[in-house]
Amino acid sequence: MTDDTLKLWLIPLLPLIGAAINGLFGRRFRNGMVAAVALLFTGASFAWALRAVILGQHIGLPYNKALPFDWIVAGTFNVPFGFYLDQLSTVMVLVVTGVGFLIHIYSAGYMSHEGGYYRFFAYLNLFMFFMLTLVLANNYLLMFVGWEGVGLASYLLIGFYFLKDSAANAGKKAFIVNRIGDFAFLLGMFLIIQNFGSLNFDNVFSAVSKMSPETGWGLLTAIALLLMFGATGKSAQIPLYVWLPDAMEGPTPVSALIHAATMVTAGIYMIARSSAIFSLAPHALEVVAVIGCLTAIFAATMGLAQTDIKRVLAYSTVSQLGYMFMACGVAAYSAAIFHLMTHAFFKALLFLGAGSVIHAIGGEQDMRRMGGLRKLIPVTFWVVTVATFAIAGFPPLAGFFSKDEILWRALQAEHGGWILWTVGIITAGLTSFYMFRLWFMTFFGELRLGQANHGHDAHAAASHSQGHAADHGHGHGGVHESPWIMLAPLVILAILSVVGGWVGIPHAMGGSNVFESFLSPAIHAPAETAAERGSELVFAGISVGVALLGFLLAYWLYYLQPELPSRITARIRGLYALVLNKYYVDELYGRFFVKPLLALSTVVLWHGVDQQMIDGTVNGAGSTSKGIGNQLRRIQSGNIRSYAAWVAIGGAAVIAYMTWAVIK
Amino acid sequence: MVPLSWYLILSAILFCLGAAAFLIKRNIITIFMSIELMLNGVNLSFVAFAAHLHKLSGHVFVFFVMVVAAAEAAVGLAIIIAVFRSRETLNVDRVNLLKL
Amino acid sequence: MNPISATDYICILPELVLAVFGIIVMMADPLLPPQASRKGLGILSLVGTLAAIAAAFFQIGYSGSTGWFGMVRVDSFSIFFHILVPAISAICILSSLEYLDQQNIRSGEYYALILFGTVGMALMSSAVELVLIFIALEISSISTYILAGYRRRVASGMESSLKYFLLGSFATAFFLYGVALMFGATGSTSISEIAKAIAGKMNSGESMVLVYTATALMLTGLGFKIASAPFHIWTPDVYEGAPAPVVALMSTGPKAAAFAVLLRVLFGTGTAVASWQWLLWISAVLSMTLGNFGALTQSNVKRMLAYSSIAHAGYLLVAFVAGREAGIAPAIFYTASYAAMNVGAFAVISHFAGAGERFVSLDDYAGLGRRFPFLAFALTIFMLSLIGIPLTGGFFAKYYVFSAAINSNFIWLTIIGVVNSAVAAYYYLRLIVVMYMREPVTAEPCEPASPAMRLALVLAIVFTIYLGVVPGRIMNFAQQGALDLDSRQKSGVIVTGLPAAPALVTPAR
Amino acid sequence: MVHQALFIFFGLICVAGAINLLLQRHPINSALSLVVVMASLALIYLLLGAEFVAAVQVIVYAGAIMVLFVFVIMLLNAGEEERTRGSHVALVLGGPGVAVVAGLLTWTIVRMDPQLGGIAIGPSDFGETHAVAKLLFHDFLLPFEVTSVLILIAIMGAVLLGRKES
Amino acid sequence: MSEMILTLVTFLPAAGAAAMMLMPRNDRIIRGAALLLSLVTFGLSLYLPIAFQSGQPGFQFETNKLWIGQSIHYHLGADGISLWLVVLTTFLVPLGVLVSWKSIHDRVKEFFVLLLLLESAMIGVFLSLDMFLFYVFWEATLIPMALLIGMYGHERRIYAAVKFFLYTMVASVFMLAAIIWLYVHTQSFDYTVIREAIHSGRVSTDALQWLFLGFFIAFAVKVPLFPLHTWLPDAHVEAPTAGSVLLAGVLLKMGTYGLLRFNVGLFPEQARQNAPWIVALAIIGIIYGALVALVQPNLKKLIAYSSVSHLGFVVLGIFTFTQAGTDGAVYQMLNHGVSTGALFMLAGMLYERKHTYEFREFGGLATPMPVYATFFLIAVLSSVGLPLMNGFVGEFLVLSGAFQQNMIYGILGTTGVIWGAAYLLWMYQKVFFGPIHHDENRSLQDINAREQISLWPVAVMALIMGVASPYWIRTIHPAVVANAGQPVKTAAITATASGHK
Repeated sequence: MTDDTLKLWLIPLLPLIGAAINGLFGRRFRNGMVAAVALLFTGASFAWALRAVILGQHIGLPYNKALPFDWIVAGTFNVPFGFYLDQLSTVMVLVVTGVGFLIHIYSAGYMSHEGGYYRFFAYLNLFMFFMLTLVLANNYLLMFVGWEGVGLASYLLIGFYFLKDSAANAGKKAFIVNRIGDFAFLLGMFLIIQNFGSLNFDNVFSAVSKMSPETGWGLLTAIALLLMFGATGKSAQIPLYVWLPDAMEGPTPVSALIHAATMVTAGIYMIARSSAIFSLAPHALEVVAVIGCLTAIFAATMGLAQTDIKRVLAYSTVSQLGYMFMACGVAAYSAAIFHLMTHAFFKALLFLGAGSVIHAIGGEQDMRRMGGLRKLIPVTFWVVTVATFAIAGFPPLAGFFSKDEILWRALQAEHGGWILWTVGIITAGLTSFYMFRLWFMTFFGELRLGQANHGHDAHAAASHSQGHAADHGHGHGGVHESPWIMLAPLVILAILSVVGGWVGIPHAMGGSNVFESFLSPAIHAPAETAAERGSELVFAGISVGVALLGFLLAYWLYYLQPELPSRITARIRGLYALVLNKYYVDELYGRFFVKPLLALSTVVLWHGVDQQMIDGTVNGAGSTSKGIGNQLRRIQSGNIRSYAAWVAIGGAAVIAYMTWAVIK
Repeated sequence: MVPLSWYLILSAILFCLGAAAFLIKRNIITIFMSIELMLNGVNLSFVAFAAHLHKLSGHVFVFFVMVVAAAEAAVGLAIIIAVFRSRETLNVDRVNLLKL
Repeated sequence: MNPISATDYICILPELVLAVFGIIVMMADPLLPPQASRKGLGILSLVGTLAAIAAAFFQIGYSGSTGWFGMVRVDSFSIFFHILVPAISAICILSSLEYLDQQNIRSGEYYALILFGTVGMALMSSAVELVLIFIALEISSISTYILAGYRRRVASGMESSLKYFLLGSFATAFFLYGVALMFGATGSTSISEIAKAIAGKMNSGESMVLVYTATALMLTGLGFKIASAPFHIWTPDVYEGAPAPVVALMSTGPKAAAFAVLLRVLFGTGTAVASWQWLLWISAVLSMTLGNFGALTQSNVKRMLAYSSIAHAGYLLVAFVAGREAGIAPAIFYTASYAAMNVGAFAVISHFAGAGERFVSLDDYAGLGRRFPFLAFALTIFMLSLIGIPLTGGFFAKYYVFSAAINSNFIWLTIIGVVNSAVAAYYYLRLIVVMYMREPVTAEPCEPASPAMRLALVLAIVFTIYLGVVPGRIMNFAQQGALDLDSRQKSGVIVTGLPAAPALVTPAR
Repeated sequence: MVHQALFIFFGLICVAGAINLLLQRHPINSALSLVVVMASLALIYLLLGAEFVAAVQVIVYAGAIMVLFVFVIMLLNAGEEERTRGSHVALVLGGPGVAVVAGLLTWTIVRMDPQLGGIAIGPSDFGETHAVAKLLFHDFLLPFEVTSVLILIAIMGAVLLGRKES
Repeated sequence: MSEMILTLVTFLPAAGAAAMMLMPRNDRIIRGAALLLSLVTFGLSLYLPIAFQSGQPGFQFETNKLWIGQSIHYHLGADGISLWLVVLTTFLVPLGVLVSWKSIHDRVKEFFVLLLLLESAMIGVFLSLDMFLFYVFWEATLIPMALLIGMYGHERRIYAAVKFFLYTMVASVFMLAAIIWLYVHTQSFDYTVIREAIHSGRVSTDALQWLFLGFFIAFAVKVPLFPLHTWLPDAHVEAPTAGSVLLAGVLLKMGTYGLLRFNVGLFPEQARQNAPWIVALAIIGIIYGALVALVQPNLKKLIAYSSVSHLGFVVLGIFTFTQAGTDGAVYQMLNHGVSTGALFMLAGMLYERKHTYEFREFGGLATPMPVYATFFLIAVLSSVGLPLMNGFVGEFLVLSGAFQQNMIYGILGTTGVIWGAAYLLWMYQKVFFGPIHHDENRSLQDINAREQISLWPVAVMALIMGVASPYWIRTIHPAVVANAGQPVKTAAITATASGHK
């Protein structure tokens, strides 16, 4: 074993140690101590990751090293604890540790009044461990460890307020829906094992690279589709996106870290990581593109009507993930990762900002009761403003570059590029609209806190306010700005949201797209077709225009004439209800999958098969035996003469048999 | 010359009549007597075979059978008396406390 | 010159010992005050049975000799039963000591009858002459008729005795008729003479009809004694009405002896196995099935065990079906193993029955595990052995029997047998369940077991476990007995070497 | 011929007595029929040259045992038999059972008839008491002695069972 | 030492039980003695993996003495399969003693005597190399277990005990018949001799199918395989905690062990011929058990049905005849023992406090019992098959083996992953999350030190076995390969471009 200079395994291990310390002893620690431990180990992890990245640039990437002992060995098949650092994981590991560290800092403040402080940080560190394992694994199975592990962490953190049924349900839903995706991921891995005998990225991709692109539906397409289906679970794409909005039951920093910045992007990462396979499976790519594109617009429309600030952000996340998926689908993996990174910045910022807002007004999440917060919490307002403009795609903020890159690449896609682009641009408009709707409703106008509920959506509002009343039980004298321990990460993220996109300024805009060229060694993508500068700029202009349109519409509806939306929604009540209720997808799933399944299990399998058929048969055999026994016992009439008759007939039979036997 | 089979058939008839009597009669004493009848049938066979085979042992057997029959009679009648004392009946059909 | 030598006396030494002790007990009885406990007499008879066992061991040195002009034969087969039968009686006497006082029975004849009955049973196994067998059979039967009616105050007790007596005599008549026909067909009543005659007839191709009719009649009579279907019906009634220790005796002792006779009649005379094999096949299946199914819903424990004894007769017959090479030794082993567990079981029952045998219902056993751990434990061991759980004698008994059947290719019989024993597990288990898993319903005062009873149970347990853990020696003994029994060896027909383990000679096919 | 005629005569009496035992409803009548059977059997024994057996038959069987029966009948004052319907099984199964046994036995015997031959009795000492005695006290000494146990049991049992309850 | 070690491990508990029978009825001493004995046994059994020559396929520590007659031997030996099952047994028994510490307060002596007898019998089952001896031990497990259920169980204990006993008893007589048949035709009870005889074709092929079925029924009931499983939920629900732990942890493994050792080991041909329908039953078991578990209103019943599902994986793995599948199956046996053992221990602790297993009585317990909830979570996750927990490794290997054998097997089996998460998380939620509905639940005591001590080992094992699986599989693999008789299908090693063509 040569020396392991980078010791990549330390990067995930450090947060794990933190999690273990807090998990085992945290109950006896004071809050400060808990936070210190968590921050120390996350920070150390970040530092070690930085060191690894910098050193890695020197010794050359990819850097692939396994621990001296394997994880699983069965005959010739083995899975090592192997860690892998290339450009792709560099980006991911920095985003994860960096954003993660910031969010840890934020959480130290945000959660300071919550019960289960140690638990929260233990979970959060555990999440870091798994997420880092995911991005650093050198094989699919170890990646799967992280994959499932972040699911676990997500489950625990969503269910952090476990006294609420809704939170517990949401956690469970997240885990199970993810498991459905994992099912496909596992099958994909089995296919890989069966055909390549290994799960190590090196082995698999080198084997794959010797294969030619599939024109039809072949092995690689199958693997790619299965992996993709796995990714739809983690990255909340159609049809498995349903868990993510519900996941907002978790504490806000969790939403920021897990359900916006990092975990949900694991699917994108996995597809990018498997680009060698996907690139040779064009049909699978098409499917990815279509799913991404549909999810993007579908989620965006759902975001339009939400009134819960975090839910708006959740649908926005789904939508943005759809973008990334779409990017993968057009083989623009670096664009996807680029957007992943910028999205991590601004979406984390949005969530944290939203958290700061919620924190400020005592746990209220319904935007209809907010308003006018601009002056009350100015720092929050400004950072959210940055993030909002970033996500809406205004240059020169981060979101503009990454989104534009995706749209541009979509347009160039081999099949249906125009359609993808069109949908993408509409989504961009919608995104701009609902984000500014959020922005206006929250920060402008009058503070409506304490106003009566609007008639509809009473349920959602009620459950949220109730829940958070409990969570934020510490009385708020009034609206107040969050402490600096929370604001500092916001500011850093705001800066990143501004400058984060500059690493990927396309050639068309005079940049050199450093990001893409940095990533290219780690990505198996067809070379970008050279396009004229002019048209790329034109399309970029269009997208900015659309974003502006969204802003103006929101300005009109939610700033100038705030009473107008309710009139409009009254006019199109059906459609509005449809959108508000998320197209009733949850209900459909419930009606057509969950309920029938439970009914089948209870009525048919448990009561029917188990109790009636099997036990019934067995018990029936038992009682039949007893019945036979009772009948047979009736021979025992108690009458001596009848007994003698039995002896006589028996004797007759014996004699008859033996006479017959001897004559025969 | 009487064919041996005549004796044997007579013996079989007596035996079976005894068995039939056991099945038909209701009085316990009569039933017991029918057993004696069966034994008598068997004895006839013994004696007939003894004569046929010229083996005296057949006669000895009859002697033993009679002893056994006597012993059985002593015990059997004592049992019958005891049963009569406890049940006040000699009808075998009424002695059916134990069943099933 | 005295034609009667010492060897002749040695041949009947255990019987002599038993008879002498029986007479002493009988004579001593009137000397005791009428209301006094007869425990002393019991202990005296116990000594008698032990002396008889010692005598049987003494006989080992004289194995192979015959006495009384070819009437009795001492060989491993007879010694086996000469040890087994007095041992059974000994344990029955031990468990009776307490029972008689409990039932307020003050008569020493009880013990004398047991001893005399034992004489008959012992003689049944060593007699090699049909008339002597018949007389011995009658001795054992008549003494058990009387013993069955020992609870004279109870109507069911007398009814049991009457039923046993009438039906027993009826069946004996069949047996006797068989003996007569056998005498006529072969000209002799000595087993070895009969075997020679039959072998001769077989060689000369003479008609065998009379021989087989005779065998059939004897089978009928013996079938009654061993309580195999369809001659089993008397069993539940008689066992229910008879005193429990007597049932312990008569479900094992006379049965073992009757099986010994059956072995002699079927294998000793050299009748063709094929002529009755399927008959016994049917009888075995019927016995197992009727016995087990009848027991399933019984709530009277004595009656349940009566049905179980029918089933066990069925298992035993399976060994007969397996035939000469394979079957004899397992059958002999089975009698011993069944005796150990059944005597024990009835001993426990006789203790729990209480004055007047009022507590013989399954429900009365509720919670006994808590109230009388030792007794419940003992009964559990016996039940497990009856089920056929490994490490008990019952298991090996069944195992040897079924091995024999498989060895002779009676696969279906084996399957029916094992399924039956699985069904049987249910009702035996019920007793265990009730004892350990239910809470006592009534707190009826029940005395703790007397030392004698404890000794009896310990002995029965020890035997049951001994047969279940190291059955090798007993099995060897049984195999030796099987060798001695087999007619063909004596008549020099075949037999090079019998299998070392049961049924084990057939070369791999 | 004479022998045959005598056999047929006594044989018929025998069977008639047995049937009468069956038909009579009073136990005393049945007992007397049994005595008739036994007596005529004794004569048939004589036909077979079994003098000792014939004598014992009359003395022990007809004389002693049957007297015991009659005595018990008197003692218990047994009246006419009731016609109870105790059991159908007894007739439904027992009837055919006995019939089959009888049929098979007869059939067997008839079939065996040619091999069996006949019994000619002559004025021999066959069956004479002296010979029987020799056999009884030599070859069959053990059974003879063993019967003493049997009788002991019988006596004891009779005493025991007949004894009044204490 | 290595001659005697197996005998010592096997009979030490039984000898201890015999000694305890004679001890006075002092509950504290009895408990202590039982714990000490079981710990000493565990300690002794640890000698096995330490001294085991791993990588050797054959049996080790063999001891072979004539027992009864000429052919019944006292033949014990351990290979890589049985080795770990023995250690699993000795590992779980002390925990069983610990969890019974307070919950058993009536007839304490009998309880621990039975427990130790059971331990001996279970160890014997895994170590016997003489078929007769195997059957003896096999049946010997039956009585202590039935008594444990029947004497110390809950309301319907009698029904459950009788059902358990009869199911197993009825099924195992077929095995006995098969064993006897084999003996009659091979003149031996020795596993290796019989195996040799069958493999060399000295036993007629027609008979082999029937023999296979005879063994199969006995083991299938024990596993239990659908549709022979219905005794299991009843037995589990009614059994006392230690009984459930050992029932799920070890007794069920006797079934899968038997399938592997005898059905596959003795009859490789028949095993392959019959594999399709057996696999079908296993898969039905996986899905069926999970679906039924999903709707159970009773904690223990749910865990019981989860066992049906999990053992389905094991059977599936065994009958895939692939390296990964069989290695995984054996490993999964151990995992299931640890994880389900833990679940039952946890369920028992809750029962001690609440005297019910019904979910409607629980809810929100994470607040009053955080430590308990954490342990429970670990057990649940181990059971769910979360990577880095033990359950995952076995499940993954089994499923990948199944997939290699037949894609449909793999796909259907893998759905179990979804169901598993669904019912276990549902269970966890019902117990620990949501508002507290019953006020008395607010004041429930969290687990005490003794209970923690009993849970730590399983929790730690669940993690270690999830991370360091090669340590176990290194010894399991050669044994599995040797046992399979025929070469098992290896994973495609060709990492070449033409791999799929």
